[in-house]
Amino acid sequence: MLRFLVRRSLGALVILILLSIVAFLLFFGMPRDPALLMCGKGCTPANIANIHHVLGLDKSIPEQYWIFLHNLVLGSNDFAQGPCPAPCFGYSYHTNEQVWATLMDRLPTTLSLTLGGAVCFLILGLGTGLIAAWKRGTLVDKTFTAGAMVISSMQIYFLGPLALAILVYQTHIFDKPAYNPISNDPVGWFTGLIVPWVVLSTIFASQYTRMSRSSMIEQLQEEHVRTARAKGMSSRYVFFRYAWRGSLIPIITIFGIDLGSLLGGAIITEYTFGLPGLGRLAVDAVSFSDLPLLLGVMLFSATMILLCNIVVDAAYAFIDPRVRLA
Amino acid sequence: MTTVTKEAGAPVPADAGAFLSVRDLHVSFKTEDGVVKAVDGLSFDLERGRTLGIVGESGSGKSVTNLTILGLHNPQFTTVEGEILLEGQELTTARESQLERLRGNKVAMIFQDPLTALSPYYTVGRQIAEPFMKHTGASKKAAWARAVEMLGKVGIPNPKERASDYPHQFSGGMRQRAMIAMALVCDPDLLIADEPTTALDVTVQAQILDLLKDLQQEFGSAIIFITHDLGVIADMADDIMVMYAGGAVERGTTAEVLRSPQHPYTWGLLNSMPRLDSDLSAPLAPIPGTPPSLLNPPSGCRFHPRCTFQDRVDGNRCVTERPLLAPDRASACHLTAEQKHTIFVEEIRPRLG
Amino acid sequence: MSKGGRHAYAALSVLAAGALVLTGCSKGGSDTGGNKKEDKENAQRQQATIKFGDAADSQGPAPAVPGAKSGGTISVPQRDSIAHLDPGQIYVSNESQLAQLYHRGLTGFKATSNDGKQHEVVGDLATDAGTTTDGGKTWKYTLKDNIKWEDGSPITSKDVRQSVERLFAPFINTGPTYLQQWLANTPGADYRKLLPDGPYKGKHLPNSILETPDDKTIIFHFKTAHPDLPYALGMVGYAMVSQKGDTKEKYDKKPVTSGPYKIQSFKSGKSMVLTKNPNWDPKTDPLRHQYVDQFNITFNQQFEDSTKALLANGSSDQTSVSFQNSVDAGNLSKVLSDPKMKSRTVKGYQPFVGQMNINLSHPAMQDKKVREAIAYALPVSPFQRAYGGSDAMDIPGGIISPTVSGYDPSFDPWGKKEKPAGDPAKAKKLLKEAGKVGMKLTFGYINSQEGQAYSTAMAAGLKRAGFDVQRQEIPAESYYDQVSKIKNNYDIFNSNWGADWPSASTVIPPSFDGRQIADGASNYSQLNDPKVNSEIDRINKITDPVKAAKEWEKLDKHIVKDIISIVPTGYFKQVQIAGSKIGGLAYDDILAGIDPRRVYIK
Amino acid sequence: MTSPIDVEDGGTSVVVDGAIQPTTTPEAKELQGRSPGQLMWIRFKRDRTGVISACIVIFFFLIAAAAPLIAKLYGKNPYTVYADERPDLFDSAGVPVQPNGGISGDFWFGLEPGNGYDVFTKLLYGIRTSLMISLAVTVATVLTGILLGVTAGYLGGRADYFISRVIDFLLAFPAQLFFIASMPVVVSLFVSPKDETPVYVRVVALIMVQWFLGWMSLGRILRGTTLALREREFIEAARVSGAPPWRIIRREILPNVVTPILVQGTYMLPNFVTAEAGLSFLGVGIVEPTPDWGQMFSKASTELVMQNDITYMFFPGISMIIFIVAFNLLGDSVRDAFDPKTAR
Repeated sequence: MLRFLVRRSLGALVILILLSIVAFLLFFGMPRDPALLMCGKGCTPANIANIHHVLGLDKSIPEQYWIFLHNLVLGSNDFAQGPCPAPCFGYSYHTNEQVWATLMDRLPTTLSLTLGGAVCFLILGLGTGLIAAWKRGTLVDKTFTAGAMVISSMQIYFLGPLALAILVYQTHIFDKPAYNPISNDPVGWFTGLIVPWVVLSTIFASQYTRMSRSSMIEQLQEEHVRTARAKGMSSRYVFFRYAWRGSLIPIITIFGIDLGSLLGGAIITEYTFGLPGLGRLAVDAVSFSDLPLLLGVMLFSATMILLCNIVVDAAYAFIDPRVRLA
Repeated sequence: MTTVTKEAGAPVPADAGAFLSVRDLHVSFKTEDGVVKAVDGLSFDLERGRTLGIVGESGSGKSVTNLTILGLHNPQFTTVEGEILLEGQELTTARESQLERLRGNKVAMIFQDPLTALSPYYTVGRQIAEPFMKHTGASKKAAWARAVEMLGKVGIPNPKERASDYPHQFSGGMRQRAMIAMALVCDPDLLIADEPTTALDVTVQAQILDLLKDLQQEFGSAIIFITHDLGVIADMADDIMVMYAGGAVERGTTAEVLRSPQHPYTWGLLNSMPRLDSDLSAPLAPIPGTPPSLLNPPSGCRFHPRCTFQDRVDGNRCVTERPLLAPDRASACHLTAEQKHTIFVEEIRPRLG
Repeated sequence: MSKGGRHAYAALSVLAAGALVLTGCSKGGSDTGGNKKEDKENAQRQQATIKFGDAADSQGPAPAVPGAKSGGTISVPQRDSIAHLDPGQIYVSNESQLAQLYHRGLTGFKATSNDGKQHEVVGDLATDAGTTTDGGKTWKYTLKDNIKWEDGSPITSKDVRQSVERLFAPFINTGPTYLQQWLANTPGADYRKLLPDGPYKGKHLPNSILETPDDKTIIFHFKTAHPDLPYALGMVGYAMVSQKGDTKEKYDKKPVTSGPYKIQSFKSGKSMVLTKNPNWDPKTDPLRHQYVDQFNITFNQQFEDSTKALLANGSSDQTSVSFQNSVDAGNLSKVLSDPKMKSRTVKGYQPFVGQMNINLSHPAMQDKKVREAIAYALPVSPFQRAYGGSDAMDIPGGIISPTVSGYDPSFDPWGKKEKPAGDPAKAKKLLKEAGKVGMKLTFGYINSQEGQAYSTAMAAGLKRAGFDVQRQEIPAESYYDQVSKIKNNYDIFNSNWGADWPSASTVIPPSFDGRQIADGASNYSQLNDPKVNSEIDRINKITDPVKAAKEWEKLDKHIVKDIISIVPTGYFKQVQIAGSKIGGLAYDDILAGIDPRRVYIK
Repeated sequence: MTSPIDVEDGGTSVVVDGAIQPTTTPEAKELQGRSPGQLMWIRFKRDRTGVISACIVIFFFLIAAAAPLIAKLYGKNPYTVYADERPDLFDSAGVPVQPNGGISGDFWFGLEPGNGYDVFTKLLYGIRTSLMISLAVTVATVLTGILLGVTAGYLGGRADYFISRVIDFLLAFPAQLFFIASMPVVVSLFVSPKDETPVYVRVVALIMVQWFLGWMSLGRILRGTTLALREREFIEAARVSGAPPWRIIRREILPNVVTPILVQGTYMLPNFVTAEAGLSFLGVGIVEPTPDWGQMFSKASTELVMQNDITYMFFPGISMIIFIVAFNLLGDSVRDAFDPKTAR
């Protein structure tokens, strides 16, 4: 287990470093100069040069990258805005806030959105998928399958505005989505996120319905499932004990991918509902050419993906005794 | 007693004494390409304590027949006609809950590939204990003890520890032993072994066969032994039924069928089997052609497209008329008994060496 | 004191692009009538220009708000978080508006009517609006007694010197630059050469420029007359910074305040709490009140959210008011049609005037017939539409907006009030006369949601008149940098200019003075007309603001109608709403929003 | 050795001994000796859902191709600003005053809130833009997937290791974030920020960024397939007979990977359609006035539409659902036709 964790973490680290290099290069390919944005009225070349100097943009790219890595690991006190403890991505060009603090500030929104949504879509998706598989061939199955097919063809950028228009703007059943910290206002937290949850979980659940159904049916054809039936175990027992366990593996794989990318910023969802999470932060970082913020979001997002991958692989071992972690 | 063989479709009274009696069984599947007649008018009987060997190529309906006995087919796509009587109880129309009570209890099954047939997610002990708990109502602890006992009986060393291992931690032979332990855990009256040794290497094969024989003696179960390997069956079975394209083509005691086979298909099977004592220079003679499509089976005798002897039958009967299988020692072929005997003695036996 | 800062506006556009609601959108038929009445009001406003107050006007305390009570906490939902607390960095209107509560400058704009429509400039920390004896070249200010920082230490002329000198330091880069340019007597950003490091490396401005003979007296010396100095010093960007407490860049996070409230806590992007400053003496302050005990400000509250809460008027929302947020476009007609709700609203103009610049540096644009054709053809309805219809935008006349002294509501040179979608027939005729049918017209547009919307429609309108319009997108963040380059590709492009104080002197000279043409300067059309230049010089010297305003309006008409270097595209407006227990509600034209200094809890 | 009839499945598999070869199934040989392509076509034709889906998909491609013609017959184009041409139909904020988004005999699908474009022609042209881009991305990714996947699988060794690591790395990318961040960069590769961004540059940029992160899954599948094929006798035989690698790949391997390519291709295209629409929705893809499916969603998500004209959002929404459902069903049918064993 330890060896597995160490090995996978090292692999993830390599990918993160490569990613940060790519993000760095990408930024320098960007047509916009952050100094222009900060320069304000009465901007002169000298002024811009000065801002470049203050931001450290006048140094060579490798040097800047080195400084970035150094600060990330060890923190830095060189920033004009104040000290920056590790993990230090520096201060945002646009808001002058510590990037790490900004990330941590936005994280609860994304976390609430994602985890709340994930709980909903897992229950809904797996539930309907199991029912469809159990009743396969019947009307119930066909209804669920067809429904899931149609819903999974919807996109958040359609279902989201549609739900907003109907549930919020036209009928005023729900509040306009907003994030209220759960510690301050648990009711507001819930009501503010209910529409995004519904939309997110509907779309995702439909995919899980299809997946868990087909995965279950595949498992039901496994020989060991037949053996269990031949032993005289009841259909229900076979279904839930034998088939279900095996069907979890592909589901967990996809769930890991979904969760990772959602935690790294559900960009379209947050954009659609105007929720100030990591995804919105990413869009802002790009539109303001905010290098520290961009790097922060990108690496954070990639870390989430990689972390979820590792957790998924560990979960395999938990589900399937044949898998050994090493 | 040997296999009771009657005219196909003839009613058999429940008190006829046969432990298992299959009557005019038809099994067909609906597929996207059409209806597949997997079993087409099969009848046989089996007594307690006896072993029936079913031989045939792949797709001849051996496995389907036995899965149908246990009701393990998918009712959605499968049509079953005919009767399956187990101690007089009709199984084709039995409710699922009734079948559940039978499965693993009165009738148990051993599958071909113990690796895929055992669940990878649960310990061997648990998988053996499960049916015991279900059928005897034993406690978890008692069932576990029984599982350990069974593992010991099938010759697994250190059964106490090995019971909590997972199947992938077992070797192939041990897995098959575990399968057998699982099948026998409730002392079944009928054991269906579907090619139990095919996936194993030869030395292990022999051990498993010995084990099965020993256990049969101990438990007194009837066994249906499915295989395509005539060598194995000679060792195991009391009676043999040869199947081709969903129907039985020949049956008799092991000695009868192997010593004086009567059906061209059986000859073919024997021909295609190497023997240690045969002349090395004599080539093996495989049956020409491939098994027929069950979607659209050949008319008349199902074997006629591959049969080298159909010119010895008068007229066009092989193509137009389906030969019937007579009761008892019999074969379903239009050749006369005399022809069969002559051909075997003169043309087939020499080649078998 | 406006969000005339171009970068700020660009930034706002980007924010707005992100599904924020400034974009507005109103329900069908939400025009609540009364445009004629508004025109009348505006006409009255024209006469009421802004005067410089004397010592008596500048004395505290501020005239009491009728019915005002003390005590309580007001919660303030704001959409945009404050980015700067350092006065030298403050230019954006929502920052200026809040800063009224905690920063004080030498002068300030005092509302002389309770509706926030009439103002005069008075001394804030100074005893009066400033005195000049030579027509605006030398200005003398004297500090009041008993003026203190929040720590109780007195505010002296040393602080004033520090506040002025640090404006030249490199880290001050988002605030206004009028004073710096006047002191250095240079246009553009060359002023920084005067004191490149600010006061931090021991160098100071010489007495010939800034004189502080004693603790109370400050004298500004300019090379040319700047009668507008009292206005300029009223901007929060020129509010005072404590010399002792000056921490350079870090001052932006933790400034020393002097107003009636001090900053108890500030979390960027989240919240801000203002509590009473015990060292503020109302007797020294003619502008501000200290009715409320505390302001709890929360940021990132979208227009719909604040509107919805205020409409619901729940117990906690009754004492809530947003200084910045408008009523969101979706609720606008609902609010305005319900008298109960309407009584809780205030409305007014924002300082911005949208204008389509015609780039006179391009030879093709130097043909007046072509410009006239553009002026006739250009639809302004797309602009109004893009920002939410007639409740958010007025069809314009000239470039002097209704809140600036000298506005003339009857001025409509291109018949836009009748034909907001343009007059392609007339334009085509002119274009034919000029022999330029099918000429290429490069239209640079800001890549924001609104920009995309109005530019496509405007281009379509121009095409109907016979122009071959080439739209070129410009990233929102660098929009003004691109269009303000002397060499740019764009024949026409829109800009929004807002007066920094309600005098056309912050509108016409920056936009039309030919000698100001430079990279990054705001004479976007690059108009260099001798008559305009000389008129600007002449009017700039007029020390009577009322007389000056009349002259500016004449010049406005000359530029818009006769020169046609720009075509006005719209006057920005907004409607705001407050909780039912908020008293003292007034839309302050100068602050372009609800006046935070006078609100109280009923 | 026997493979018993798969009872649970209901057994499409009457299939008997031997592994299924990619080129022929024994059953096929036995029945009529039809080629796998013919066989697939026969199976596909029998699949009613598949045929209907195919018709719908073809319909979409047809109207996309014929959009200018249809618009001409209909007498309108998606660029006319009806809010200024016909101001009587709109209020000052650009909302159609007639109910249901201004649907009328003149404007079949109504008018777009804002500038008042004709929704019918806009949708046609929008589908055209989106499909064109997605088709190009699909072609590009398939070609790249073939090139890299087959190379990795066939050459093995260091090339395989390298390509596989690149695939791993790219799969760890936060894709959407990367799209957003790289779109302006890619655009700036073609034009200096001062100049107009022609529509084709945006299109090319969209194709490039999606291509860059789109080919890995197909590449991985093809690598696996090729790896397996490489060990097969007929490839071995070709190699022993001295055929050059290129010839082996072209003549022996490529024909045998057509199935996964076709199946994956039909799954990829709708994904690219939705991804492209997502980018335009976020404002980094195709922008006004160029009609685009995603950009219509972007418009549909404005308060203007959500508050006032909910009708509008159904046109892009429903049409996209129909398209995606049809395409996914088509994908399932294609897969089933090739490989009837797979459980559904």
